[in-house]
Amino acid sequence: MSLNVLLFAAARDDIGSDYVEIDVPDNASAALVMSKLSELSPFMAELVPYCRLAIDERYADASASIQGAREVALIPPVSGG
Amino acid sequence: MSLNVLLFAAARDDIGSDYVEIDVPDNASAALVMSKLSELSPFMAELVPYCRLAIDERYADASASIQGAREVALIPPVSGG
Amino acid sequence: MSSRLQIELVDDRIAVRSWIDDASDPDVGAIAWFLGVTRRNTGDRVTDTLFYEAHRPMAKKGLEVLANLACEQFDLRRVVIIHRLGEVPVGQASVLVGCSSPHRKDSFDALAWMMDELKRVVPIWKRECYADGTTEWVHPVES
Amino acid sequence: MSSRLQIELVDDRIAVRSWIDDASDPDVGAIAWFLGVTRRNTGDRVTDTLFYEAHRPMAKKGLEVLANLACEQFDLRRVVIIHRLGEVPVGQASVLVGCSSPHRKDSFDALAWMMDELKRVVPIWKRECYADGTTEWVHPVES
Repeated sequence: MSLNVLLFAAARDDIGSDYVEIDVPDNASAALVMSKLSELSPFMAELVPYCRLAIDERYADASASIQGAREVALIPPVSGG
Repeated sequence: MSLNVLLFAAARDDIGSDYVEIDVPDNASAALVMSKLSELSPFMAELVPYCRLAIDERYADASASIQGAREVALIPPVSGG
Repeated sequence: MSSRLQIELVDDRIAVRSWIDDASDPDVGAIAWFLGVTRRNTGDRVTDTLFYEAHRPMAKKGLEVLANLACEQFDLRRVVIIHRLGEVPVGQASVLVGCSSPHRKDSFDALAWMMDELKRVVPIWKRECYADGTTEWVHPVES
Repeated sequence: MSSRLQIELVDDRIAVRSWIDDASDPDVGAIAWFLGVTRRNTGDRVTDTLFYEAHRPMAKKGLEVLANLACEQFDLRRVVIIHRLGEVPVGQASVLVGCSSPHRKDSFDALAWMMDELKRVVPIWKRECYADGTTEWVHPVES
Protein backbone atom coordinates (compact mmCIF):
# COMPACT_ATOMS: atom_id res chain seq x y z
CA MET A 1 0.00 0.00 0.00
CA SER A 2 0.95 3.64 -0.30
CA LEU A 3 1.52 5.36 3.04
CA ASN A 4 1.81 9.09 3.73
CA VAL A 5 4.25 9.85 6.54
CA LEU A 6 4.19 13.32 8.11
CA LEU A 7 7.60 15.01 8.30
CA PHE A 8 8.82 17.72 10.66
CA ALA A 9 11.78 20.00 11.22
CA ALA A 10 15.05 18.89 9.57
CA ALA A 11 13.37 15.87 7.94
CA ARG A 12 10.76 18.08 6.29
CA ASP A 13 13.41 20.54 5.13
CA ASP A 14 15.51 17.73 3.67
CA ILE A 15 12.62 16.15 1.75
CA GLY A 16 11.14 19.55 0.85
CA SER A 17 7.58 18.62 1.82
CA ASP A 18 5.61 18.13 5.03
CA TYR A 19 4.82 14.54 4.10
CA VAL A 20 6.30 11.77 2.00
CA GLU A 21 4.58 8.85 0.27
CA ILE A 22 6.25 5.46 0.66
CA ASP A 23 5.24 1.97 -0.42
CA VAL A 24 4.95 -0.61 2.37
CA PRO A 25 2.88 -3.77 3.13
CA ASP A 26 -0.53 -3.15 4.81
CA ASN A 27 0.68 -4.61 8.10
CA ALA A 28 4.18 -3.12 8.02
CA SER A 29 5.91 -2.58 11.36
CA ALA A 30 7.12 0.82 12.56
CA ALA A 31 10.66 -0.53 12.12
CA LEU A 32 10.03 -1.27 8.44
CA VAL A 33 8.56 2.19 7.87
CA MET A 34 11.61 3.76 9.52
CA SER A 35 13.88 1.65 7.35
CA LYS A 36 12.08 2.81 4.18
CA LEU A 37 12.32 6.44 5.35
CA SER A 38 16.05 6.15 5.95
CA GLU A 39 16.51 5.15 2.29
CA LEU A 40 15.10 8.45 1.04
CA SER A 41 18.34 10.44 1.21
CA PRO A 42 21.82 10.42 2.76
CA PHE A 43 20.58 12.96 5.33
CA MET A 44 17.58 10.79 6.24
CA ALA A 45 19.89 7.77 6.56
CA GLU A 46 21.70 9.70 9.31
CA LEU A 47 18.67 11.26 11.01
CA VAL A 48 16.08 8.45 11.03
CA PRO A 49 17.91 6.14 13.47
CA TYR A 50 17.50 8.90 16.10
CA CYS A 51 13.81 9.45 15.30
CA ARG A 52 10.66 7.87 16.75
CA LEU A 53 7.60 6.89 14.76
CA ALA A 54 4.20 8.12 15.94
CA ILE A 55 1.10 6.16 14.91
CA ASP A 56 -2.19 8.03 15.44
CA GLU A 57 -0.39 10.64 17.56
CA ARG A 58 1.32 8.20 19.93
CA TYR A 59 4.91 7.02 19.98
CA ALA A 60 5.02 3.48 18.61
CA ASP A 61 7.31 0.55 19.46
CA ALA A 62 9.48 -0.79 16.64
CA SER A 63 7.20 -3.84 16.40
CA ALA A 64 3.90 -1.86 16.28
CA SER A 65 1.87 -2.35 13.08
CA ILE A 66 0.63 0.53 10.93
CA GLN A 67 -2.45 -1.44 9.93
CA GLY A 68 -5.56 0.74 10.21
CA ALA A 69 -3.53 3.81 11.19
CA ARG A 70 -5.14 7.15 10.37
CA GLU A 71 -1.83 9.01 10.70
CA VAL A 72 1.84 8.08 10.73
CA ALA A 73 4.46 10.71 11.62
CA LEU A 74 8.24 10.72 11.82
CA ILE A 75 9.30 12.47 15.03
CA PRO A 76 12.93 13.68 15.00
CA PRO A 77 14.72 14.26 18.34
CA VAL A 78 12.74 16.99 20.06
CA SER A 79 14.02 20.37 21.28
CA GLY A 80 11.09 22.22 22.80
CA GLY A 81 11.23 24.30 25.94
CA MET B 1 26.72 47.38 83.52
CA SER B 2 23.11 47.64 82.48
CA LEU B 3 22.43 46.12 79.04
CA ASN B 4 19.34 46.53 76.89
CA VAL B 5 18.53 43.39 74.91
CA LEU B 6 16.06 43.64 72.03
CA LEU B 7 13.25 41.05 72.14
CA PHE B 8 11.14 39.64 69.33
CA ALA B 9 8.12 37.43 68.74
CA ALA B 10 7.26 35.06 71.61
CA ALA B 11 10.04 36.46 73.81
CA ARG B 12 8.71 39.99 73.45
CA ASP B 13 5.15 38.84 74.13
CA ASP B 14 6.27 36.97 77.25
CA ILE B 15 8.22 39.90 78.69
CA GLY B 16 5.64 42.43 77.50
CA SER B 17 8.19 44.83 76.03
CA ASP B 18 10.39 45.00 72.95
CA TYR B 19 13.53 45.17 75.06
CA VAL B 20 14.65 44.12 78.52
CA GLU B 21 17.34 45.60 80.75
CA ILE B 22 19.69 43.12 82.42
CA ASP B 23 22.76 43.56 84.56
CA VAL B 24 25.97 41.93 83.27
CA PRO B 25 29.73 42.57 83.39
CA ASP B 26 31.15 44.94 80.69
CA ASN B 27 32.89 42.09 78.90
CA ALA B 28 30.14 39.47 79.35
CA SER B 29 30.01 36.65 76.83
CA ALA B 30 26.95 35.95 74.67
CA ALA B 31 26.53 32.75 76.71
CA LEU B 32 26.30 34.72 79.94
CA VAL B 33 23.74 37.14 78.45
CA MET B 34 21.65 34.17 77.28
CA SER B 35 21.87 32.63 80.72
CA LYS B 36 20.64 35.88 82.34
CA LEU B 37 17.78 36.08 79.84
CA SER B 38 16.69 32.52 80.57
CA GLU B 39 16.24 33.47 84.24
CA LEU B 40 13.62 36.10 83.44
CA SER B 41 10.63 33.73 83.39
CA PRO B 42 9.70 30.05 83.11
CA PHE B 43 8.79 30.63 79.45
CA MET B 44 12.16 32.27 78.72
CA ALA B 45 13.91 29.36 80.46
CA GLU B 46 12.35 27.09 77.85
CA LEU B 47 12.77 29.35 74.82
CA VAL B 48 16.24 30.86 75.28
CA PRO B 49 18.22 27.62 74.79
CA TYR B 50 16.82 27.53 71.21
CA CYS B 51 17.63 31.20 70.53
CA ARG B 52 20.70 32.87 69.08
CA LEU B 53 22.19 36.15 70.28
CA ALA B 54 22.90 38.85 67.71
CA ILE B 55 25.53 41.48 68.50
CA ASP B 56 25.42 44.55 66.24
CA GLU B 57 23.09 42.74 63.85
CA ARG B 58 25.23 39.61 63.44
CA TYR B 59 24.78 36.19 64.99
CA ALA B 60 27.37 35.78 67.75
CA ASP B 61 29.20 32.70 69.01
CA ALA B 62 28.64 31.72 72.63
CA SER B 63 32.10 33.03 73.51
CA ALA B 64 31.71 36.41 71.76
CA SER B 65 31.97 39.45 74.05
CA ILE B 66 29.36 42.18 74.22
CA GLN B 67 32.03 44.75 75.00
CA GLY B 68 31.51 47.88 72.90
CA ALA B 69 28.34 46.50 71.33
CA ARG B 70 25.88 49.10 70.05
CA GLU B 71 23.00 46.60 69.95
CA VAL B 72 22.30 43.17 71.44
CA ALA B 73 19.23 41.19 70.29
CA LEU B 74 17.73 37.85 71.26
CA ILE B 75 16.77 35.96 68.08
CA PRO B 76 14.23 33.17 68.67
CA PRO B 77 14.03 30.31 66.13
CA VAL B 78 13.01 31.97 62.85
CA SER B 79 9.94 31.19 60.73
CA GLY B 80 10.02 33.52 57.75
CA GLY B 81 9.12 32.55 54.20
CA MET C 1 -9.74 17.19 38.29
CA SER C 2 -8.76 18.45 34.82
CA SER C 3 -10.08 21.97 35.54
CA ARG C 4 -6.89 22.59 37.46
CA LEU C 5 -4.78 22.04 34.31
CA GLN C 6 -4.26 24.82 31.78
CA ILE C 7 -2.34 23.68 28.71
CA GLU C 8 -1.94 25.80 25.58
CA LEU C 9 0.08 26.18 22.43
CA VAL C 10 0.16 29.86 21.42
CA ASP C 11 1.44 31.69 18.36
CA ASP C 12 2.14 35.02 19.98
CA ARG C 13 3.78 36.48 23.07
CA ILE C 14 2.99 34.50 26.21
CA ALA C 15 0.74 36.68 28.38
CA VAL C 16 2.71 35.96 31.54
CA ARG C 17 0.88 38.51 33.66
CA SER C 18 -2.56 37.19 32.91
CA TRP C 19 -1.46 33.64 33.83
CA ILE C 20 0.23 34.52 37.07
CA ASP C 21 -2.46 36.87 38.32
CA ASP C 22 -5.02 34.18 38.76
CA ALA C 23 -3.44 32.42 41.70
CA SER C 24 -5.37 32.68 44.91
CA ASP C 25 -6.40 29.34 46.37
CA PRO C 26 -6.71 29.00 50.16
CA ASP C 27 -5.13 25.53 50.12
CA VAL C 28 -1.99 26.67 48.34
CA GLY C 29 1.17 27.49 50.27
CA ALA C 30 3.59 27.54 47.35
CA ILE C 31 3.49 28.75 43.75
CA ALA C 32 6.46 28.27 41.45
CA TRP C 33 6.95 29.51 37.89
CA PHE C 34 9.49 28.98 35.16
CA LEU C 35 9.98 30.94 31.95
CA GLY C 36 12.25 29.61 29.22
CA VAL C 37 13.63 32.57 27.28
CA THR C 38 15.52 32.83 23.98
CA ARG C 39 19.15 33.46 24.86
CA ARG C 40 21.62 35.33 22.67
CA ASN C 41 24.69 33.21 23.28
CA THR C 42 25.10 29.43 23.14
CA GLY C 43 28.76 28.46 23.43
CA ASP C 44 30.49 30.80 20.99
CA ARG C 45 27.50 31.18 18.64
CA VAL C 46 25.25 34.24 18.62
CA THR C 47 21.53 33.66 18.13
CA ASP C 48 19.42 36.20 16.26
CA THR C 49 16.08 34.51 16.75
CA LEU C 50 14.47 31.09 17.24
CA PHE C 51 11.62 29.39 15.42
CA TYR C 52 9.58 26.66 17.09
CA GLU C 53 7.39 24.15 15.29
CA ALA C 54 5.35 21.26 16.63
CA HIS C 55 3.22 18.31 15.74
CA ARG C 56 0.43 20.39 17.24
CA PRO C 57 -2.23 17.86 18.29
CA MET C 58 0.42 15.47 19.55
CA ALA C 59 2.29 18.24 21.39
CA LYS C 60 -0.91 19.48 23.04
CA LYS C 61 -1.76 15.95 24.12
CA GLY C 62 1.84 15.39 25.25
CA LEU C 63 1.75 18.46 27.49
CA GLU C 64 -1.57 17.31 28.98
CA VAL C 65 -0.11 13.87 29.74
CA LEU C 66 2.90 15.57 31.31
CA ALA C 67 0.71 17.72 33.56
CA ASN C 68 -1.36 14.71 34.61
CA LEU C 69 1.74 12.65 35.40
CA ALA C 70 3.06 15.55 37.48
CA CYS C 71 -0.21 15.60 39.45
CA GLU C 72 0.13 11.86 40.11
CA GLN C 73 3.69 12.18 41.40
CA PHE C 74 3.46 15.44 43.31
CA ASP C 75 0.81 17.01 45.52
CA LEU C 76 -0.21 19.83 43.16
CA ARG C 77 -3.28 22.07 43.08
CA ARG C 78 -2.76 23.68 39.68
CA VAL C 79 -0.54 23.22 36.64
CA VAL C 80 -0.04 25.68 33.78
CA ILE C 81 2.02 24.88 30.67
CA ILE C 82 2.07 27.37 27.80
CA HIS C 83 4.39 26.82 24.84
CA ARG C 84 4.83 29.41 22.13
CA LEU C 85 5.34 28.33 18.49
CA GLY C 86 6.69 30.27 15.52
CA GLU C 87 9.34 32.97 15.95
CA VAL C 88 10.53 33.73 19.51
CA PRO C 89 13.10 36.58 19.45
CA VAL C 90 15.95 36.96 21.94
CA GLY C 91 14.64 38.09 25.36
CA GLN C 92 11.15 36.65 24.84
CA ALA C 93 9.66 33.55 26.44
CA SER C 94 9.12 30.30 24.54
CA VAL C 95 7.61 28.42 27.47
CA LEU C 96 5.86 29.14 30.76
CA VAL C 97 5.43 26.34 33.27
CA GLY C 98 3.85 26.91 36.66
CA CYS C 99 2.38 24.93 39.50
CA SER C 100 1.04 25.36 42.99
CA SER C 101 0.95 23.06 45.99
CA PRO C 102 0.32 23.04 49.74
CA HIS C 103 4.08 22.64 50.38
CA ARG C 104 6.94 24.16 48.39
CA LYS C 105 8.93 20.98 47.76
CA ASP C 106 6.20 19.57 45.50
CA SER C 107 6.14 22.70 43.34
CA PHE C 108 9.93 22.89 43.05
CA ASP C 109 10.29 19.21 42.18
CA ALA C 110 7.33 19.21 39.78
CA LEU C 111 8.59 22.27 37.92
CA ALA C 112 12.04 20.78 37.28
CA TRP C 113 10.53 17.39 36.37
CA MET C 114 8.04 18.89 33.91
CA MET C 115 10.73 20.91 32.14
CA ASP C 116 12.99 17.84 31.86
CA GLU C 117 10.14 15.73 30.47
CA LEU C 118 8.90 18.44 28.14
CA LYS C 119 12.36 18.64 26.58
CA ARG C 120 12.58 14.86 26.33
CA VAL C 121 9.23 13.75 24.89
CA VAL C 122 6.99 16.54 23.55
CA PRO C 123 7.16 16.84 19.72
CA ILE C 124 8.29 20.45 19.49
CA TRP C 125 11.43 21.51 17.63
CA LYS C 126 13.44 24.69 17.53
CA ARG C 127 15.45 26.11 14.67
CA GLU C 128 18.31 28.42 15.56
CA CYS C 129 18.83 31.44 13.31
CA TYR C 130 22.36 32.61 13.99
CA ALA C 131 23.68 36.14 13.58
CA ASP C 132 26.02 34.88 10.80
CA GLY C 133 22.94 34.07 8.67
CA THR C 134 23.02 30.29 9.05
CA THR C 135 20.09 28.33 10.46
CA GLU C 136 19.99 24.94 12.11
CA TRP C 137 17.32 22.60 13.49
CA VAL C 138 18.18 21.44 16.98
CA HIS C 139 17.85 17.67 17.18
CA PRO C 140 19.65 16.60 20.32
CA VAL C 141 20.68 12.96 20.33
CA GLU C 142 20.02 11.22 23.64
CA SER C 143 23.12 9.56 25.03
CA MET D 1 27.48 43.45 40.62
CA SER D 2 24.99 44.46 43.32
CA SER D 3 22.74 46.23 40.82
CA ARG D 4 21.50 42.81 39.80
CA LEU D 5 20.15 42.22 43.32
CA GLN D 6 16.78 43.55 44.43
CA ILE D 7 16.05 42.93 48.10
CA GLU D 8 13.08 44.42 49.90
CA LEU D 9 10.99 44.20 53.03
CA VAL D 10 7.51 45.50 52.27
CA ASP D 11 4.44 46.21 54.39
CA ASP D 12 1.84 45.72 51.69
CA ARG D 13 0.93 43.32 48.87
CA ILE D 14 3.92 42.03 46.93
CA ALA D 15 3.79 43.43 43.39
CA VAL D 16 4.62 40.27 41.47
CA ARG D 17 3.81 41.77 38.10
CA SER D 18 6.28 44.62 38.35
CA TRP D 19 9.14 42.19 38.79
CA ILE D 20 8.15 39.97 35.86
CA ASP D 21 7.76 42.90 33.47
CA ASP D 22 11.34 43.86 33.83
CA ALA D 23 12.86 40.53 32.84
CA SER D 24 14.35 40.80 29.39
CA ASP D 25 18.09 40.25 29.32
CA PRO D 26 19.61 38.73 26.16
CA ASP D 27 21.95 36.52 28.20
CA VAL D 28 19.13 34.95 30.18
CA GLY D 29 17.65 31.60 29.14
CA ALA D 30 15.74 30.83 32.33
CA ILE D 31 13.68 32.86 34.78
CA ALA D 32 12.17 31.15 37.81
CA TRP D 33 10.30 32.53 40.75
CA PHE D 34 8.61 31.28 43.85
CA LEU D 35 5.77 32.68 45.91
CA GLY D 36 5.14 31.59 49.47
CA VAL D 37 1.45 32.01 50.21
CA THR D 38 -0.58 31.92 53.44
CA ARG D 39 -2.37 28.56 53.49
CA ARG D 40 -5.66 27.91 55.25
CA ASN D 41 -4.91 24.44 56.60
CA THR D 42 -1.88 23.17 58.49
CA GLY D 43 -2.42 19.66 59.76
CA ASP D 44 -5.89 19.82 61.31
CA ARG D 45 -5.69 23.52 62.24
CA VAL D 46 -7.42 26.25 60.25
CA THR D 47 -5.53 29.52 59.77
CA ASP D 48 -7.40 32.82 59.59
CA THR D 49 -4.44 35.05 58.92
CA LEU D 50 -0.70 35.34 59.55
CA PHE D 51 1.38 38.16 60.99
CA TYR D 52 5.07 38.49 60.18
CA GLU D 53 7.59 40.50 62.14
CA ALA D 54 11.33 40.93 61.68
CA HIS D 55 14.46 42.41 63.08
CA ARG D 56 14.25 44.69 60.07
CA PRO D 57 17.84 45.87 59.51
CA MET D 58 19.21 42.41 60.29
CA ALA D 59 16.62 40.70 58.06
CA LYS D 60 17.36 43.07 55.17
CA LYS D 61 21.08 42.43 55.56
CA GLY D 62 20.44 38.68 55.91
CA LEU D 63 18.50 38.58 52.65
CA GLU D 64 21.29 40.50 50.90
CA VAL D 65 23.89 38.04 52.19
CA LEU D 66 21.66 35.18 50.99
CA ALA D 67 21.37 36.65 47.51
CA ASN D 68 25.12 37.21 47.29
CA LEU D 69 25.87 33.66 48.43
CA ALA D 70 23.44 32.37 45.80
CA CYS D 71 25.32 34.34 43.13
CA GLU D 72 28.60 32.79 44.27
CA GLN D 73 27.25 29.23 44.10
CA PHE D 74 25.07 29.45 41.01
CA ASP D 75 25.47 31.16 37.65
CA LEU D 76 22.76 33.83 38.11
CA ARG D 77 22.12 37.06 36.27
CA ARG D 78 19.59 38.54 38.68
CA VAL D 79 18.11 37.82 42.11
CA VAL D 80 14.96 39.26 43.66
CA ILE D 81 13.84 38.62 47.24
CA ILE D 82 10.83 40.43 48.61
CA HIS D 83 9.42 39.56 52.03
CA ARG D 84 6.19 41.05 53.28
CA LEU D 85 5.80 41.94 56.98
CA GLY D 86 2.66 42.58 59.02
CA GLU D 87 -0.61 40.81 58.23
CA VAL D 88 -0.67 38.41 55.27
CA PRO D 89 -4.19 36.97 54.83
CA VAL D 90 -4.91 33.51 53.42
CA GLY D 91 -4.28 33.36 49.66
CA GLN D 92 -1.78 36.25 49.66
CA ALA D 93 1.99 36.03 49.24
CA SER D 94 4.38 36.52 52.15
CA VAL D 95 7.52 36.06 50.08
CA LEU D 96 8.68 36.29 46.48
CA VAL D 97 12.03 34.85 45.49
CA GLY D 98 13.11 34.98 41.87
CA CYS D 99 16.22 34.58 39.79
CA SER D 100 17.41 34.35 36.22
CA SER D 101 20.30 32.50 34.64
CA PRO D 102 21.70 31.39 31.28
CA HIS D 103 20.65 27.77 32.04
CA ARG D 104 17.60 26.58 33.94
CA LYS D 105 19.34 24.30 36.42
CA ASP D 106 21.02 27.26 38.14
CA SER D 107 17.73 29.07 38.62
CA PHE D 108 15.92 25.97 39.93
CA ASP D 109 18.71 25.05 42.34
CA ALA D 110 19.23 28.63 43.53
CA LEU D 111 15.53 29.12 44.19
CA ALA D 112 15.24 26.04 46.40
CA TRP D 113 18.49 26.85 48.17
CA MET D 114 17.49 30.46 48.89
CA MET D 115 14.11 29.42 50.32
CA ASP D 116 15.76 26.80 52.58
CA GLU D 117 18.32 29.32 53.81
CA LEU D 118 15.79 32.11 54.26
CA LYS D 119 13.73 29.84 56.51
CA ARG D 120 16.83 28.80 58.45
CA VAL D 121 18.71 32.03 59.15
CA VAL D 122 16.83 35.27 58.42
CA PRO D 123 15.32 36.88 61.57
CA ILE D 124 11.69 36.93 60.50
CA TRP D 125 8.91 35.32 62.54
CA LYS D 126 5.33 34.46 61.83
CA ARG D 127 2.41 34.35 64.20
CA GLU D 128 -0.47 32.07 63.30
CA CYS D 129 -3.96 33.38 64.01
CA TYR D 130 -6.23 30.36 63.99
CA ALA D 131 -9.92 30.31 63.20
CA ASP D 132 -10.63 29.22 66.78
CA GLY D 133 -9.32 32.58 68.03
CA THR D 134 -5.99 31.37 69.40
CA THR D 135 -2.66 32.77 68.19
CA GLU D 136 0.78 31.25 68.25
CA TRP D 137 4.31 32.34 67.34
CA VAL D 138 6.01 29.77 65.14
CA HIS D 139 9.45 29.02 66.54
CA PRO D 140 10.59 25.79 64.87
CA VAL D 141 13.31 23.98 66.76
CA GLU D 142 16.09 22.64 64.52
CA SER D 143 16.68 18.95 64.97
